[in-house]
Amino acid sequence: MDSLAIEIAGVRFNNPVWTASGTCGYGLDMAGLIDLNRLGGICTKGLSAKPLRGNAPWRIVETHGGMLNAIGLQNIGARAFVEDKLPELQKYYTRIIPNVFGYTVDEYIEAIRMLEDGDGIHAYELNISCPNVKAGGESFANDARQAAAVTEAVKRVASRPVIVKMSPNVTDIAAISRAVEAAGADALSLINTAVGMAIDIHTRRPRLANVTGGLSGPAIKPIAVRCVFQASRAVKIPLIGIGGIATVEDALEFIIAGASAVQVGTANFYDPAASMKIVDGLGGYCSQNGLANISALVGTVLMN
Amino acid sequence: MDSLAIEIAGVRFNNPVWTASGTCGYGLDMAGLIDLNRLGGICTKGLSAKPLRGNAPWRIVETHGGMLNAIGLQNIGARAFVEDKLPELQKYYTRIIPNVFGYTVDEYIEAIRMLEDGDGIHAYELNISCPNVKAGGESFANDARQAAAVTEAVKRVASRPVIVKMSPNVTDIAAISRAVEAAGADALSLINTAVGMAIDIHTRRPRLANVTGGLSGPAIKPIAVRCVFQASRAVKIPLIGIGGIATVEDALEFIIAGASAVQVGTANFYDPAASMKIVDGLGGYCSQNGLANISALVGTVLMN
Amino acid sequence: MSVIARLPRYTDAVAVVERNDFVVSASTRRYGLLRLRLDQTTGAASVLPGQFAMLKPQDSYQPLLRRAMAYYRCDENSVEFIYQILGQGTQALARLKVGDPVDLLGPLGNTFDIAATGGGEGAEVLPEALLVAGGAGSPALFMLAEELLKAGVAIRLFLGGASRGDLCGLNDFTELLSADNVVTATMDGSHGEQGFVTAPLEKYLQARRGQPAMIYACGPDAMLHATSRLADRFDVPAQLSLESPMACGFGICVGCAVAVKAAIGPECPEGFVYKKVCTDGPVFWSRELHWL
Amino acid sequence: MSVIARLPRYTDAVAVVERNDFVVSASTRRYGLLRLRLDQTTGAASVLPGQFAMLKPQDSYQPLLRRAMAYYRCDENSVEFIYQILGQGTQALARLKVGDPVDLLGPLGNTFDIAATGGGEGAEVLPEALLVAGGAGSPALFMLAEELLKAGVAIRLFLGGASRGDLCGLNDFTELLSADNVVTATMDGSHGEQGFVTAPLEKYLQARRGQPAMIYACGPDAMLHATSRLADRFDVPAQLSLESPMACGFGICVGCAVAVKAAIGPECPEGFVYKKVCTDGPVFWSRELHWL
Ligand SMILES: Cc1cc2nc3c(=O)[nH]c(=O)nc-3n(C[C@H](O)[C@H](O)[C@H](O)COP(=O)(O)OP(=O)(O)OC[C@H]3O[C@@H](n4cnc5c(N)ncnc54)[C@H](O)[C@@H]3O)c2cc1C
Ligand SMILES: Cc1cc2nc3c(=O)[nH]c(=O)nc-3n(C[C@H](O)[C@H](O)[C@H](O)COP(=O)(O)OP(=O)(O)OC[C@H]3O[C@@H](n4cnc5c(N)ncnc54)[C@H](O)[C@@H]3O)c2cc1C
Ligand SMILES: Cc1cc2nc3c(=O)[nH]c(=O)nc-3n(C[C@H](O)[C@H](O)[C@H](O)COP(=O)(O)O)c2cc1C
Ligand SMILES: Cc1cc2nc3c(=O)[nH]c(=O)nc-3n(C[C@H](O)[C@H](O)[C@H](O)COP(=O)(O)O)c2cc1C
Ligand code: FES
Ligand code: FES
Repeated sequence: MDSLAIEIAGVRFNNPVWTASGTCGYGLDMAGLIDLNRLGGICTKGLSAKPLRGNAPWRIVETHGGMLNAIGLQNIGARAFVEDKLPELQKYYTRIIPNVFGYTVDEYIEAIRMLEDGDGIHAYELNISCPNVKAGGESFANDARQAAAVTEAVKRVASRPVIVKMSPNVTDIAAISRAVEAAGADALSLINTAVGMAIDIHTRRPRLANVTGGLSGPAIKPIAVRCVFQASRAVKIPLIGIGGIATVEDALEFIIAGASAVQVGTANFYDPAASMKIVDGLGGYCSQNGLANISALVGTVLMN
Repeated sequence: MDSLAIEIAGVRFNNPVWTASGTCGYGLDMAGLIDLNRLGGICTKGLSAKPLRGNAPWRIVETHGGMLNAIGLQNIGARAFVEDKLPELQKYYTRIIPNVFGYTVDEYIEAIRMLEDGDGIHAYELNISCPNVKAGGESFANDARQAAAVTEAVKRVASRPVIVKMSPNVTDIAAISRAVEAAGADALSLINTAVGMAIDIHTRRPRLANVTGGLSGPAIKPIAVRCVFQASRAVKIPLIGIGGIATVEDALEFIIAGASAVQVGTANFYDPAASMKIVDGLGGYCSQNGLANISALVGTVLMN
Repeated sequence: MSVIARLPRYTDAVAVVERNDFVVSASTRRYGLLRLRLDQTTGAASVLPGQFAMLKPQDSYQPLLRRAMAYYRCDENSVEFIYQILGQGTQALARLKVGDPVDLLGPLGNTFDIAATGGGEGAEVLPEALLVAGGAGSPALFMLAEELLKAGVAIRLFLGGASRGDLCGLNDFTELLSADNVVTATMDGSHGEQGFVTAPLEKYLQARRGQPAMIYACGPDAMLHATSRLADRFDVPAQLSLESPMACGFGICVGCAVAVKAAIGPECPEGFVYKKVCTDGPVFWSRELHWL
Repeated sequence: MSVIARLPRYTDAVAVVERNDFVVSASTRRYGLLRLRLDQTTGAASVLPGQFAMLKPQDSYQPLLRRAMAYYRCDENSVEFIYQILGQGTQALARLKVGDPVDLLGPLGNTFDIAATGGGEGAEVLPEALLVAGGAGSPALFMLAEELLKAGVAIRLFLGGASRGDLCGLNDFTELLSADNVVTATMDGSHGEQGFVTAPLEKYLQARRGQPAMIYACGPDAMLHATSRLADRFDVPAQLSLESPMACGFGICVGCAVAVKAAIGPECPEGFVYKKVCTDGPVFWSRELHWL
């Protein structure tokens, strides 16, 4: 469906429907249930320079309309991804976007360098919502200067477009978006999870071994739509909307709010076919509404 | 049930179950459905020095596990509350906590002065964070200095304990909590709504006339529990937990996280008896667990 | 509007599904007729015309909020509602099976002013009651029609909808009022004349200019607005039953705002204030309203 | 464990409720037996012992996530599950009525290693299969028992629970294995000996020391841990079917972590890594596990 073909930062995508980082493994894990060739893109589980074991169980707990997760960024490492996963992933006609993180700027650069060796990677997504151990453990995403610094450093070594993933756990998402744009980001994806917590009243212990975790799912959709809308008013670079997207109506809401593409996350868990339904639904929307291309709808929200 | 009688900032409450501001009108509106005498306290709809007409419709929209509201702080004004509502409210054996706001520090002081004339008021709750109002721009709650300034100013004129209500829409709730405590707040209530937005994909207009609104309900509970937990680690003053509380299990979760009392908000809309069920449930919990008083449970979360 | 109804005489109780039947219209809209059995505490008997209830299946929290539904018909221990299946709330109602428990808060809101139709002091002719309904708005007028009939008031119903199957309660209304007093209009012309229901209403007001009448209307905003313009033009008083998204239905959320005229003053520069559809309404005099 | 099962041979399909019966135990715990009819695409026939499905009522999104349920019994076009009614997910299953559609993703996970029970090269005696189940863990062992019987393996079931009614599938197991091969234990002594099911298991292992055996266990973590300690003490291999909260059930969320022994090295200083219960399991050799 060419009405869905889009271009972001010079990269052409089948369609604007991607699977979100950490909710589709390394992509291949979903091949048993959906046709990966029909996905616009796949954001991999977060990759670091060194493999990570991840947090102790329990790592997830369901909440009303969503879930908390504290996986602890378990991953096989950027090197193993390039060697063991990429060759197989490349066979699919979809865009591969490794999601990258580190605990220092150098760790980000190290991971990117490893990925630069891989073929068939189309862009990087930086998860900056993790603690900057050199800066007192405060997340890069929480401070405009830190967020800009890591973006700038990565841009210097990355030969592919860099999408910076924003956190909703901030006072002023517009200011941080502007700083990241100024630092050279090619696009922003938003939002990452909202920090939350749940306590088991019987054991009186946090339900997550990690105490706090990231809230995702339909529960956070209104926060995500607001963040996309605010960012769209603050920056010129393309936005990728994420947060509780489970249906074509959800996807359209984000596109109208200003997102050039969307990522399906938690919905992959409870409705594995969600991304396929959204691709079909967007195609149908274009033909029914005589849209030559879905991009004509981006940011067309009318003000009251 | 004396096992539920508690004291906060020198004020004695029947029990730790209050109704949240803006979700029980001026209290009397719920008298048709519940026994107000069995409530620990009633936080009134936000009151300002001058009456406010509020926002145009639509003011509310339901979301998954919650709702967005942009009422626009419609209220009869502090003076009219004292004259028309307080005399009737006083007849009930519960604590009356006017919720107060303004667009400048002076407006807060003006409203407090009007309320000082009223009898049967037991404490004030300062809404420094209602995200719904376009006027005034950035809210006091988003900046530690601003939050401290309004707290300090109000403390100077208030003869009754001042509870400051915190916003979740900030990067560092602990820092702002500390600043407000240092400014003399007697207690903190948290959380207010999270800023969100919803768009009608058919009209492509924001569903709320005000464009953005405040997200409330079970959807935000994990964020609220996290905020209470973080504040409990940052300050010594009592905390009142708010956010998606609809059942006794929810209330216990907040108490274990560090809340000395809880407020029931959105649940009043879809289950008007929720607060009564929670009072009964907490009483039952104390007897079943041989707790002389519920306060023994406050902040008893065990670390993993 | 009637004052009694303003007092909080409502209760929150559990009702049980007696029947839940469906109709699909040619316009492909779907409707359900829900009949609930109540125990005494809920006092179905005390429901006044125009009042509504807040409903949701028990122990179901998605959607979270109850939905407002106008009482269609009542007897001592059961009540009926007609709902159009639109979004999540009404889809949840549509899944209800006989015997399922339903949370019902009601009766809520004020009621239509029937006394006013009794005619002023020494009026020669009783005003005729002109009932105007669109789509899922008509259920709110059935109990009103019953009451007016009891009061010996002449009634003419103008019933509109997208297609024949969208004329909710057509058969019951026809039986109650007789076919000659029921004028219908559908957008597809499948029943009555083609077009908006306000067209036959206008012709009728034109024809009987000067005769005392009272309009009672419920339906989509556009229909109500058009009706109120006709009421002004022909100088006929009109009572409109409004809709608004509602979180609570009993006055505590202030979400159901409607703009109502008010004296211009320092507190009110633009000459209107917001009232609550749920407790100040749902029925308002069309002249009270400040159309935004 | 068996390799075939690791391949993604699962499908996401809509099944239809054929029956949903309830049992209440003296311990006041409640259980449901859910029988679903499948069309061919879902290939119930291909379900292997120990595998599970992710279930939720169709079009219901509170709770949001599906619940993992071990297949209890299967035939070509229908499958059965036994669930303990605990929280929102199983309460939603309990509300299912005959004819309701259910989202079913499966079959998922690996399977018990039955070949291993066939005895090593030239073994005189086939090892006896000792099945150990607690509460809602027993359903996961029924198909295993059927397969072992087919393979001519001697089976003894140790079935435990809070009370008689918590011995899920007791009648079916007794019919399949005969009463002499079913040893029960309940905390209230209402059936079999009083106490934990691991007590009779220990006595039995004690008595037949040295004889080759294979333990297959499923139940609460505490029971599995106790069982694995007995397995070590009596040097009997044990296959444990684990539980873990699961968001997806097919390997993409990495939420269902279980600690498994690994060679100590720079990457792995503490000598364990996390595997996924859903795709690497749910069945693990007890010796693989690193009990945290
Ligand atoms: C006093 C009162 C009486 C009512 N009586 C009836 C009745 O007798 N029969 C009946 O079918 N409905 C009635 N309604 C409307 C009903 O309460 C619901 O609003 C409607 O059924 C939509 O709910 P939903 O869950 O199906 O759709 P939702 O999921 O809530 O929304 C679906 C779509 O409908 C739109 N919508 C929701 N509510 C409204 C509204 N109030 N007005 C206009 N658009 C809306 C939403 O924006 C959305 O696009 C009444 C409303 C009020 C306030
Ligand atoms: C592979 C596998 C197979 C399973 N097979 C069955 C089966 O055949 N029959 C059956 O009844 N259940 C089975 N379960 C458990 C089931 O998936 C649910 O976890 C359980 O029913 C609780 O779900 P709920 O919605 O009722 O409770 P929830 O609302 O999810 O939780 C209720 C309470 O139970 C606790 N809880 C939730 N999940 C678990 C868990 N996995 N372990 C321990 N405590 C938990 C929660 O912390 C909470 O306190 C299986 C689980 C797995 C992983
Ligand atoms: C289990 C889980 C793991 C996740 N892991 C990552 C990750 O490694 N890197 C990242 O940037 N985001 C991660 N996320 C965040 C998602 O990519 C997404 O931003 C968030 O879940 C909101 O979208 P959703 O509501 O559709 O799930 C994870 C989310 C979940 C639920
Ligand atoms: C309709 C509505 C109106 C509200 N009005 C106010 C207000 O006037 N002042 C205030 O401090 N908080 C107000 N709140 C916030 C609530 O008091 C509460 O902090 C928030 O809703 C979270 O709790 P909940 O999830 O239980 O609703 C309002 C909330 C709602 C839903
Ligand atoms: S619906 Fe809540 S005040 Fe009217
Ligand atoms: S449950 Fe999602 S990876 Fe196992």
